[in-house]
Amino acid sequence: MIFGAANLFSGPAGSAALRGWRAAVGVAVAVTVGCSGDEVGPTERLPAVATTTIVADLVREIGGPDVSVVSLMGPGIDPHLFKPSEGDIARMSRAAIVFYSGLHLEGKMTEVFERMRQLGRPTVPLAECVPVDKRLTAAGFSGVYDPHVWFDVGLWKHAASCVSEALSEHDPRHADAYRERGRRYLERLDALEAAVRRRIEQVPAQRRVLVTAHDAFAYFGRAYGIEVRGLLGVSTAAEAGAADVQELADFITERRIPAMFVESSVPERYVQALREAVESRGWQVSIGGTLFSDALGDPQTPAGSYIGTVRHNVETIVAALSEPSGAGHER
Amino acid sequence: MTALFADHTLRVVALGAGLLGAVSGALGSFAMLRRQSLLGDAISHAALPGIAVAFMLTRSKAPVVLMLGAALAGWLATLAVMTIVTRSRIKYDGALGIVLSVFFGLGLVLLTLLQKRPDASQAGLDRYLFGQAAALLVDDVRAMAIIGAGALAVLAVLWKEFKLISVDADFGAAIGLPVRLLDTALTSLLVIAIVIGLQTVGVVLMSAMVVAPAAAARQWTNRLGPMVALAAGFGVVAGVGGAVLSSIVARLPTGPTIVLALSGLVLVSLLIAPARGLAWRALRRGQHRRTVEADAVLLDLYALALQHEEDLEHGHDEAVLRAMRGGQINVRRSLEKLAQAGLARRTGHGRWALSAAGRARALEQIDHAGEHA
Amino acid sequence: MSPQIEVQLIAVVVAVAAALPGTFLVLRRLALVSDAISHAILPGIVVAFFLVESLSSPVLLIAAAMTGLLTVVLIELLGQTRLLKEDASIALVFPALFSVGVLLISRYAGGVHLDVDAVLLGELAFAPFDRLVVAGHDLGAKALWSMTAILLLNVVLISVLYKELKLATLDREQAAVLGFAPATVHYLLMGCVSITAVGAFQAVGSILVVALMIAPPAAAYLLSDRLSVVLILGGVLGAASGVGGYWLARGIDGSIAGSMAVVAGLVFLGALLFAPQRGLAAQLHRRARQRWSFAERMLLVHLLHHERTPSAAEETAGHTVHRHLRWSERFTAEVIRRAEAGELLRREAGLLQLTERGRQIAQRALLELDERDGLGELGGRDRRRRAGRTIPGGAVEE
Amino acid sequence: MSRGLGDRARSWAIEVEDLTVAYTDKPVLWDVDVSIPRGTRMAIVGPNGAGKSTLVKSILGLIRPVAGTVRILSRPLDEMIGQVAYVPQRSQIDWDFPTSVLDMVVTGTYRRVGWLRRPGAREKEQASDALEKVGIAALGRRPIGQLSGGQQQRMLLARALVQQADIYLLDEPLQGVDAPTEHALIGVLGMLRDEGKTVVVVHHDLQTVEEYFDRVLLLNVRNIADGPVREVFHDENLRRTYGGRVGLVSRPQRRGSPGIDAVKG
Repeated sequence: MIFGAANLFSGPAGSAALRGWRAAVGVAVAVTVGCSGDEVGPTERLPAVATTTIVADLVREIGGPDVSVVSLMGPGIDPHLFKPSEGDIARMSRAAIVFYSGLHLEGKMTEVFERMRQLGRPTVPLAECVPVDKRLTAAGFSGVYDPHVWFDVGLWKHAASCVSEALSEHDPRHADAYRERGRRYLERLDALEAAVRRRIEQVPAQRRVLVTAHDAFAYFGRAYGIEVRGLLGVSTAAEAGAADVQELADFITERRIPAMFVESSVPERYVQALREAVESRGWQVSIGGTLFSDALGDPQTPAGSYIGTVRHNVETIVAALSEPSGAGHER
Repeated sequence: MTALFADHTLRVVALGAGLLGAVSGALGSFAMLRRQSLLGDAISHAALPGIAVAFMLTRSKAPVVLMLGAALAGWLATLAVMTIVTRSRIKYDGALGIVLSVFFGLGLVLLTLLQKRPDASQAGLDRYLFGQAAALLVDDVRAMAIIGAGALAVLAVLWKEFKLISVDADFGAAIGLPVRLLDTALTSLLVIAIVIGLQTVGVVLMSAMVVAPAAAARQWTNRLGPMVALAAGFGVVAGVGGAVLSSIVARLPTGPTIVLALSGLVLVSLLIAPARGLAWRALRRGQHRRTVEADAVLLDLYALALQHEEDLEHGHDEAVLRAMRGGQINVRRSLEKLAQAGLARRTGHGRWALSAAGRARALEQIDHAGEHA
Repeated sequence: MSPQIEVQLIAVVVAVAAALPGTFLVLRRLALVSDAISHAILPGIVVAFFLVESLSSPVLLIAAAMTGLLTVVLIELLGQTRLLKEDASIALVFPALFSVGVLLISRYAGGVHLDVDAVLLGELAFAPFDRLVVAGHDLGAKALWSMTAILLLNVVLISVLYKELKLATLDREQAAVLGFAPATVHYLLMGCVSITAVGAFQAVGSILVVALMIAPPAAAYLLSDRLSVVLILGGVLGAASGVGGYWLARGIDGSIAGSMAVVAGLVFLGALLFAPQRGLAAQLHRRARQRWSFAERMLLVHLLHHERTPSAAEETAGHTVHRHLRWSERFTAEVIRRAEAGELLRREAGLLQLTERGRQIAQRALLELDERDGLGELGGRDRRRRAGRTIPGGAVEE
Repeated sequence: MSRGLGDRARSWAIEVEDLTVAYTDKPVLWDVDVSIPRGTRMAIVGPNGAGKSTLVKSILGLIRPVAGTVRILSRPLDEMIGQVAYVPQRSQIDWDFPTSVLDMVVTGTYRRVGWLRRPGAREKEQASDALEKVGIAALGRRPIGQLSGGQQQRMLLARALVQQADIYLLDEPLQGVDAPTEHALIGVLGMLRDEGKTVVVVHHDLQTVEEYFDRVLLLNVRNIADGPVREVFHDENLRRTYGGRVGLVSRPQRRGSPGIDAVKG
């Protein structure tokens, strides 16, 4: 009956759909026949799916030419608000291995991936590669962790190792290549981390405060000695109260903080309201620029890669916070 | 208090919430009376495709652009609802349900298409539906004041026409009013109010702002003018009150606090509003019940007296009276009530008899019952 | 089974499961209860999270369904005060409950990724990958199982309580008088709505449930007067929206749930425009046709009345008849032309004469006027009310 | 303007010609012709679903007919919309609406008051007078939700009175009202006739037609008969209106104006 319904679409306008249908059946066969990566032929690339752009970037770096990575979420997509499309079914079916962030960043999808793993399909939660003792728990709830581990470059190295291990295990023919690329990427991350520390140190200690709209930078703050203040929690359902705005405005004014930051996926009005409040207290705080929190920037730009994004964020933060007294000043 | 309002944030938030409360309280009164209580909910869902299309066309996330898109989509949705209701047998609620879910579904589809673009700037587009009351800007308040004043002015100018089409639209048509046009105008005013609220304070607060002040105000008065004024007043009180509360207590979100303040107002109104309030109703019912019970005991006492040749000196045991009513009613309370009214008296320990006045009253009741039989 | 087929199967099952209780929501003017539930379950989820401290525990689901039912109870309680209209009760309850949820999250769990989206809202595209595994065996998509169970529950409840539901929907007071406990029936139905909604949220996402509960039954209601037909047709149209929505999503690579809502909307639009009796097209067409056919029949009846009467020569003359019918000459000429073309009358010596066919039509027209049969089954409320006032066969009302 | 037309203007309050109304394929009103002379009290009777309310709403211009025309005081309906006083069925009104009896009656003056202006003291006075006429002057401040059925009906009549029209259309005003109310309403209708107004009432109680009205329209989708009560209100016509199938009756269907009928009679 379903097939009958499908054939209804084989009219002139439906020919594309029909082609899609055939492709889908083909994929289905491929999936049932060759479900795990072991059966991938020597010349084929291992088909992998990644959820967020950050995860996809890491898998691309380590997989290199041996892995074809599809990212479900495009640039700028807040994982909290991601809406899958029909094509994602085929993307998921085709995947020999799935990499995702985990720690409930992807909401209900996390549970789906866990169940797939129980059935023997390789799904790898990268944030969960971070040892439990290095994770931040969320406001007193044991067992519930802050998922935004990637802005601590040191922690992201755990994820990188995880990726190269997982790829090697599921595609043993290229295991050496994965390990080699993993090793080199870790070196780059080491260099990145050193650079981040150097840059942050150029900001006067009392100004090392990062004020944003939502709490995505806790790991970043802990790793590099920056105090992080956000207006909203992690949950998109949470709302700020007037007292929260006032408190944060008091804080900015008292600490003479020169700049706040906007995130690509959060409307600017929260930060603007904060700025108005700070201004009324006789202090001028500038909006230091846009930070990428849960997703990378546009592919063609430097911020299109993880390393580029971290650099972008750090440069933005350092530039805004270390400005002598231009932007932020008393009136 | 003045110290409290010296703070910029509280001033802006309280002013904005109060303004919104006043405007949506007034317009919401009409919405509620016209059974359009859920229009706020519907419009706020229906705005999504408008926001998506506005962004697609302009590639801008400027609030004005998105608000225009939202307003246009909301207005189209409202027209669709009105068309379905007038042109088919589907009732208002069904039409709202269809339009809100289909529009929202369309918005979802548009968002997934947008997601595919290699363009990070569309991030968080749907968050524009979830404005936050604590993040009101001075410009928002200014816009609310201007548009709100305009809406209220139209309401004032067309007051009697709006009133007539709300209570008896056919009569309005019969005396020559352009009912459809007025209907559209009134609904459009509401759409405007809702859309302003939408991107500043969010969907849920807006839905509540439209209905709750009106629902509370309705309980206190039976006149439209006072009701609209009272609803606007309730809107202001809850808006300002919620804002103040959320600025005194840390981590108390402003929007939900206002909604709960509104809900509290409704609850209190339902309970204690004079004439309509549930508490008064229960009180009246209790009084009525006690009177009926006392009358029953009075008749029982008379029946017992008859067995003793109407000897009013002879006391009867309370236990007997209780047995006569099979424990259904509170005999002691009834006897005391009768005694208070001078209809019965205590003749000894646990024994009661009718007074002369009580006998007269019993006869009166029997006559009365006879007339009705 | 390929995931694409599984998605469509799930879509069909969800659509049918939603359409069944949805039919009663539409008929009882409670359509937006479904949307209210989708907002109001937040506090239930939050409280359950505080108890189990896990975002993926089934306790959260159960709590959501219970809160859905609580929402309905609160709406009903408010309605029973008779101080508010039903829609106002709905519009008061869900923002209050939702706000309690947001408040709890903001105060105590701001750092947790806790919201309806993250905890409850599944996504159709991922449903095929969420498998039911028992003892290491893959038994198929979990959503397919859960929604089939809910579908069966709905089918059983509605077929067992069909008579009671029908009566309680048409006339609640009558149902109470006949001892059918409409309140119990109402809560059973609403329990179904709540479970279906939460189950479907989990399988396919929220707003789609509202679309599938309301739009297909509403479309069916435009196409039929019989409750049983509306129920079945609602399911069929829902299933069609499901499959159609999937293919739309496939064509544009968009959200499946959103596309299903859009197709459900298009199906409703189709019914609104093209329903054979009530559609807008039918209404317009009828108006245009009626103008001529009523006129034609009027002319025929006029001729019939004056056949073989003394005034026939005056009343049926082709060039004067318009005066008797008070029509314009042009209009009359056109009506006569049409009737002649249909061989309903012919001109003889300047007089209009009915043909046999024309006479039959005129006679039938007169008969039909007396057979203005009543309203359909679902309009029965009116008919019964009216029937109570008419003494059958008598000339006196009341 | 010719003299003949002037005569006509004086004699007819409402002229309905060829009126056909249909919501579905079955007509609700079919080819209805009726002319109502000025200054008369006319009842419209017929079984349920006969189209009585539809006829009233068509005369008011609330319903667009498939065919036919309505003339009010010899002018096309379009020019006369709003100039006929109207008492709708009680069920049409939202009785829970927060407004007082007096305010509700004042709405009858809205057409005179016009756009942008508020009804003032004069309109309130007129409304009070009207309430006095229908015998509920004391209830002016009461919310409409607290009225009994009879009081509701009186209020609606009062609202029609303040319209100060020449023609009154009442849809089932005596349906389900108590005896004193019926008496009071009929008294007002008599008063209106004495003032030379035309009163058309959708009526359900056949017992009282002869007592209350001087003309009657027997309606059952078609105009079965219309004319002076004593001429057309007889068993044969009633049977044709309410009874079984009419079929082909021996008498030709009455057409044209009731005036001609009266001559024939």
